[in-house]
Amino acid sequence: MTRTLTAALAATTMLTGAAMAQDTMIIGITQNNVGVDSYQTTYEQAFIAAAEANDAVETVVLDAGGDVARQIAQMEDLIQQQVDAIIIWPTNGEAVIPAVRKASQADIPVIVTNSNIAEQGQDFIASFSGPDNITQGQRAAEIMCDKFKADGIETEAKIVQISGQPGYTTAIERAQGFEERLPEVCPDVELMETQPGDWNREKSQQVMEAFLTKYDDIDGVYAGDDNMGVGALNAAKAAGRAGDITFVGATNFAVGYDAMAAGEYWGSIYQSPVDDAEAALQTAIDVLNGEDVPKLNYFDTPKITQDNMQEFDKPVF
Amino acid sequence: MTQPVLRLEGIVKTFPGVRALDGVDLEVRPGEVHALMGENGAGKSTLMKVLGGILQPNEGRIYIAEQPTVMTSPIEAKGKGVVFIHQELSLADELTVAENIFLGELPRKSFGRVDWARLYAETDAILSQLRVRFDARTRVGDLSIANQQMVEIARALTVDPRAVIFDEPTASLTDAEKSVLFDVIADLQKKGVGIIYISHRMEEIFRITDRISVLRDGSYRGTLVTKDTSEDEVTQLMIGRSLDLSRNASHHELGEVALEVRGLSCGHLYRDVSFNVRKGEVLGFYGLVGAGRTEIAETLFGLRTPDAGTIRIDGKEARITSPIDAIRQGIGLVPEDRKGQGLVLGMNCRDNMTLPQVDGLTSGPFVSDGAEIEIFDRYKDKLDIRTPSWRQTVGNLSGGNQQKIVIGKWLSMRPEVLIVDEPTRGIDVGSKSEIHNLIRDLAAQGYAVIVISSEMPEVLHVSDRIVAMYSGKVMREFTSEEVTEDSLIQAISGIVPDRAA
Amino acid sequence: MTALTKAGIGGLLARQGILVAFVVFMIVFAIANPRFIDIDNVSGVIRSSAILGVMALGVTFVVIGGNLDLSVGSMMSFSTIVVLDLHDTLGPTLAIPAMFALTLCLGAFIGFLVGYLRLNSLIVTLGMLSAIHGLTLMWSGGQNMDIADKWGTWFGFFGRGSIAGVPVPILMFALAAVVLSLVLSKTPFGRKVYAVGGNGTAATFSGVPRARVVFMTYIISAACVATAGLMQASRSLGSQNTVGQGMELEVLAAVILGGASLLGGSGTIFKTVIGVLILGFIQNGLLLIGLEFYVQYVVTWVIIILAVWLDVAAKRSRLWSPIA
Amino acid sequence: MSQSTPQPIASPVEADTPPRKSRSALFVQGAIWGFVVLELIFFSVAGRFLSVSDTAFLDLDNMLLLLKQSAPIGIIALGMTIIMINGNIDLSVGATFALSAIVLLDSMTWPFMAAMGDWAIPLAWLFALGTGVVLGAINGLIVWKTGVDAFIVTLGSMLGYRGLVFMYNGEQPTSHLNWTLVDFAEAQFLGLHTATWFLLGTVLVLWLVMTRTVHGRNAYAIGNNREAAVNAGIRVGPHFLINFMLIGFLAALSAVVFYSESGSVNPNDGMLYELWAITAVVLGGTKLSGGYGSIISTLGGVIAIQLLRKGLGYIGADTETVNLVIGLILIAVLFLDRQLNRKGSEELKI
Repeated sequence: MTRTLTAALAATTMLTGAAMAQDTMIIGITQNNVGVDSYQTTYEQAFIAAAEANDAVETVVLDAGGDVARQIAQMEDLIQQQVDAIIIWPTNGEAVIPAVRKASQADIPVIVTNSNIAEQGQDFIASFSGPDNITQGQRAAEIMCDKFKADGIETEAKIVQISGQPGYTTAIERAQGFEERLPEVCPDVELMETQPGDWNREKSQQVMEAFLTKYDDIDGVYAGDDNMGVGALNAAKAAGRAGDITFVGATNFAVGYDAMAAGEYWGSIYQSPVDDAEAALQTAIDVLNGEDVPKLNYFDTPKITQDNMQEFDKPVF
Repeated sequence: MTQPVLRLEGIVKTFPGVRALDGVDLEVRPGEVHALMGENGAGKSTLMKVLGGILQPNEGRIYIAEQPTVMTSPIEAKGKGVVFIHQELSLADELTVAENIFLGELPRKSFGRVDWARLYAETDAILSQLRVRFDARTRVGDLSIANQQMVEIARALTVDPRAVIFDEPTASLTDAEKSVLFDVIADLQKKGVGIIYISHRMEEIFRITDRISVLRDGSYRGTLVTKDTSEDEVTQLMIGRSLDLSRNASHHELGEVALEVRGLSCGHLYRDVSFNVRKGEVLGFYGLVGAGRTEIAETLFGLRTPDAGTIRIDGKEARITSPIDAIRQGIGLVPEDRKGQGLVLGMNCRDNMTLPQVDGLTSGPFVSDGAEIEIFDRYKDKLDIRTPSWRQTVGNLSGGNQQKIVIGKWLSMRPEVLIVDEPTRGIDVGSKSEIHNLIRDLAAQGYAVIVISSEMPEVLHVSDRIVAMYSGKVMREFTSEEVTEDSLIQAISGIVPDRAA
Repeated sequence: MTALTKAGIGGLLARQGILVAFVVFMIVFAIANPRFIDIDNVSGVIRSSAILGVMALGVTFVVIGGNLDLSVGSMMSFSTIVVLDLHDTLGPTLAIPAMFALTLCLGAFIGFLVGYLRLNSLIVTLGMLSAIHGLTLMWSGGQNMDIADKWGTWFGFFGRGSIAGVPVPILMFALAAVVLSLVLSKTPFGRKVYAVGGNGTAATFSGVPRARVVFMTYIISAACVATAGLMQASRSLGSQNTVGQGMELEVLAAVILGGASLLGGSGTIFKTVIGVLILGFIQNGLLLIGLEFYVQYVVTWVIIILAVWLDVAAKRSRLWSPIA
Repeated sequence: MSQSTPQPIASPVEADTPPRKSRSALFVQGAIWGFVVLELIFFSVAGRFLSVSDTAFLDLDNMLLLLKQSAPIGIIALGMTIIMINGNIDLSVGATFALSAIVLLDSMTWPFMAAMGDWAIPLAWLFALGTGVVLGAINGLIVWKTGVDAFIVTLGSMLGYRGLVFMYNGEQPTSHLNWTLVDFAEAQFLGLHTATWFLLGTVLVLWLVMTRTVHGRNAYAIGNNREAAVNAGIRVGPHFLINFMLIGFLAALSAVVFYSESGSVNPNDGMLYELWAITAVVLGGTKLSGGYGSIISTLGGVIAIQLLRKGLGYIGADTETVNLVIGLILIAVLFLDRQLNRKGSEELKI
């Protein structure tokens, strides 16, 4: 009895689903943690705007609030609602793999956005769309090193790192890229210590205050994003030591851009959440249209420093 | 002569700085009801805790059926046949009657499961022995206070006890319930159980006990045979002097009517209550627990909203919707539950006493230390409050001194009407008479005082007039000249006398 | 005689245990790294503890009044975001009172629910933790809030300025501590807070307006949160929506470390300040000797348990609990 | 004097049944299920207009998913019910959850375990559950032996255990994806997911424990009136210890169920779970002061919260609305509960 009912339900939903699929495609997205910072919020707004601009697309927009269990539940919900494609911004690059596999078993293509999932899950996704965070870390190391060379202190400089929220793929990859690349380009620069700033400006400011007390000589700070970089800058300014320190961040925020314009902040990586969101949506649409999509669909995130910042618009977030 | 069921020999118990029990002896024979008396702080409860296995004595021996015994927990004591019935209800009110009666010893089946069938069967057997009319599966919270007390008593019967200790068991029982209790005690006596009966109520002591042992200041003062002694003798042994409990009507002139209540009603708590009290007069309210006396006091103090009726203070109609209103209009209330309602136990003596008027004791925005200490010192002397300093935490004082702090709190406000609810509940005999005298003095100074009490001697002793209540209604009002114990008992039992008035 | 001395030491530990622990702790860390007691470092720690500290002062009132406030972190985010946003629309002179008014409204709402409706404070403030976060996101649209013209405003004074060489946040923390300490220990209202927390029923029976007192403790807490939000906003001139997230538990930890009983009726502002400083110096000290940040969690755990244990042990004058 | 003849009222001893509920308790405990039904109706109707999805909210598969998704918080909340009935609280469950998960996943990579193949799985489960029990026991012992309030003890260990989580593997996630384990965790038996079976199994066992066993009834008695329990000779300490071990075990069980499927744990995982668990328990009507509450109603509370999240997502509510609504509903339920339990105008105004 129950079985026939479910079967009947399934049949009708499949019928309507098929009928709908001809004119609109339904794309579900489960994001990491909207509202935690401007990047994620702007991403969501850009995503919704892009979807509204496209008549062929309808979206189900969900937010996992940073909780991996909630994200897996949302994946299951999207599968159950039989959306045509799922975009996921993973809270944890490995924990979501089984849920991604489940979607792929249900023949729903999965597009990972912003921060990739681990190697084992690559078979189950249609594509990854987002920045290359390891490259970003590497580029930040290059920016830092170039600046030290220009200042002529590349043989003696001492730096500290303020990393993102512990455990998040983006934070891990950026730190990894930075720590791998730095000795290659500037072997004599010493990375004295790394502490997490949790993507949080205030936390980062506190960490920097402690660094300033602990180390008399700090020549550079690498922060996992500009939000934290500006926090560190604030701490250094309060201690009157901002002038001696080269600040390099990532994900250029408006505050970072302003600080750069003021000559207080050296450089960052230009990464637009609007590009990020639009690229993810476009990738999903391409996949649904049966186009050939590369597995790793990076959008470019160039270096931005005081020297070339006039080439970039001020970020909107 | 049969051997005693229970014998204590030279029990000593010390706490840091205090010798709470100093070589106490006690002997309970089978089938005997043995009263244990003494002022609060005399060591009764410490002794009972030692006997109940809650405390371990430093010296001395306990013999059960002449076998030396060590008891390290209440459950062990119960296992050895010594059962303790607590004064303060210690029931889990979310659990059923049966679960409470067998608390701590629920019958078990395999895998730690409760054997419900056995539990209910045994509970029913005990309840029928007690002749009570509630079901074993009733939630205890749904029972009346008196029935809860019966549950407490039923606990003693889950084992075949050798000795049962009753600590103030009648505090909240009606006369009918009391007589059931006394029947139960008589049944136990017949079975050869030894009973220790702790109470401050002389009438009960003389009604049911065989012998009376007295403690004072932690030491044993002797044992009297009940039928050969008198209240006076017992009292003297307890406090070292005799106690005056004579009638005590005012000899001074009464003043104006300070408070007049007309047709006051509140739900089913009380209906159509009218009375007045004059300046310089003590008005007694006598009745059983639940007769509505306390509820009237709470209404006058703004803690309950009446459905109907008027309250006049000094001839002017008063609207009282909160204690703040009441205080402003000159009413003070010494509540019945001293620790729960009267005092903030963790605060010091001075702060407790000045709490209602602290707003007025300021210099600038701050509380004036000097003004507060002055008030405290004044009432400390006036009421003879024994405390080393105003800094002393109230929780560390004896019951009598705590009560004086509460009384001082209201006296210092100079109220028009002072309501004192159960002024001497849980207070030892010595402090009791002090407080009685205090109440008389207040009247003599021109205060209007209302005393609510469940103890007839107390009401008779302090009141100029007595209002008798039964089940939410005023049955009758007596002057101190016309009142007799019989008529008072009849009135509070709902028996309407043939009044030829 | 020796017993007496022992009791004396025990008594001192009991009364001032947390202060003794604080001193010992400072000495140990100072030996491990002399920079720890460097004036710059000390002033730095106090400055960064100031925001947490001001919030803890308010929560001390709530806790002494016998309640909890888990919404302060979320509320602090709200104040920060609101004042930053209004700074650019209304200007700083109007933004600050407007933000205070809005934050006090939230405090009044909680105070009404807990004080007048007598709802359980743990659950009410837990609900408000979530609800206020929602409000904050609605206000900001989820965006970071930054002051447009960071160099043309005097608004940074509360977080970055200094008077006679002393940073303003430290001065504000000290001023708030002194004022609130006087309010709590010297005024009739303070007395009533202790009475309501110690025994609410007895307080009512003494004519203390219990509901109003509880209500006021939440108003004070909200005012402290607003002050903290002002300092936070002024310090960074820009903020994320989650700036105060998780601070409610740190604040509570500081208050508990200071020895306020969660049952209400005990605690002082001075002890709370010590609790705040201990937390701040633990964090700083561990960073200075090169331990990872998470070691501080474990250390805080141990210190909280030991501090409270010592406190209750002294009150019952035996080390181990009498629980059978 | 009319002497009423004593009439012993023997209640008919029925079969071996636990105490029945009084009517008011049934009403209050039923309220949460009424709320669940209300949510179902609301989201079904609102979903017609607001959802872009074509599948109905009340679809059977969706309801089965609901149960499965309720499991992680649900299993913890069930344990929290017992802790709260017992008169305590446990704020450290989120951290216990994370640490157990780390042990579960990391232990499978230990050389001797790796050598065992899939036989390592049950052993890894055992290690994880053992971790939970030990962490719970630490809390329980501290509460028992020091007499410090459970709120403070577990507030401390919430920090401390989280510190241990970080110390185990730095800030890196701990991962071990074992497809056998994932397949088991994703399996459906008789239509129900593995996690659902664990959830319902836990409900059944704990319900039996709390209503039928001496330990359960004593836990109620202790929470209801601790002094009475002590005087009746119930040893309070061991009951505390057992219940803290039980909630530690359940936090670990929740981790086992969840991470068997997801295979990777971030050091921040499980944060705020304690607050959600407490919320579910309170929604289910358990008293914060102890002594009163029911396992079944907590299940209702858990489902109500999960339904709310799921439904708000289904009708397309955004993050801020979800936060606002969940917070206000919690307060509203508390308010309603109080109104329902009022004694009316005769209440003392204190």
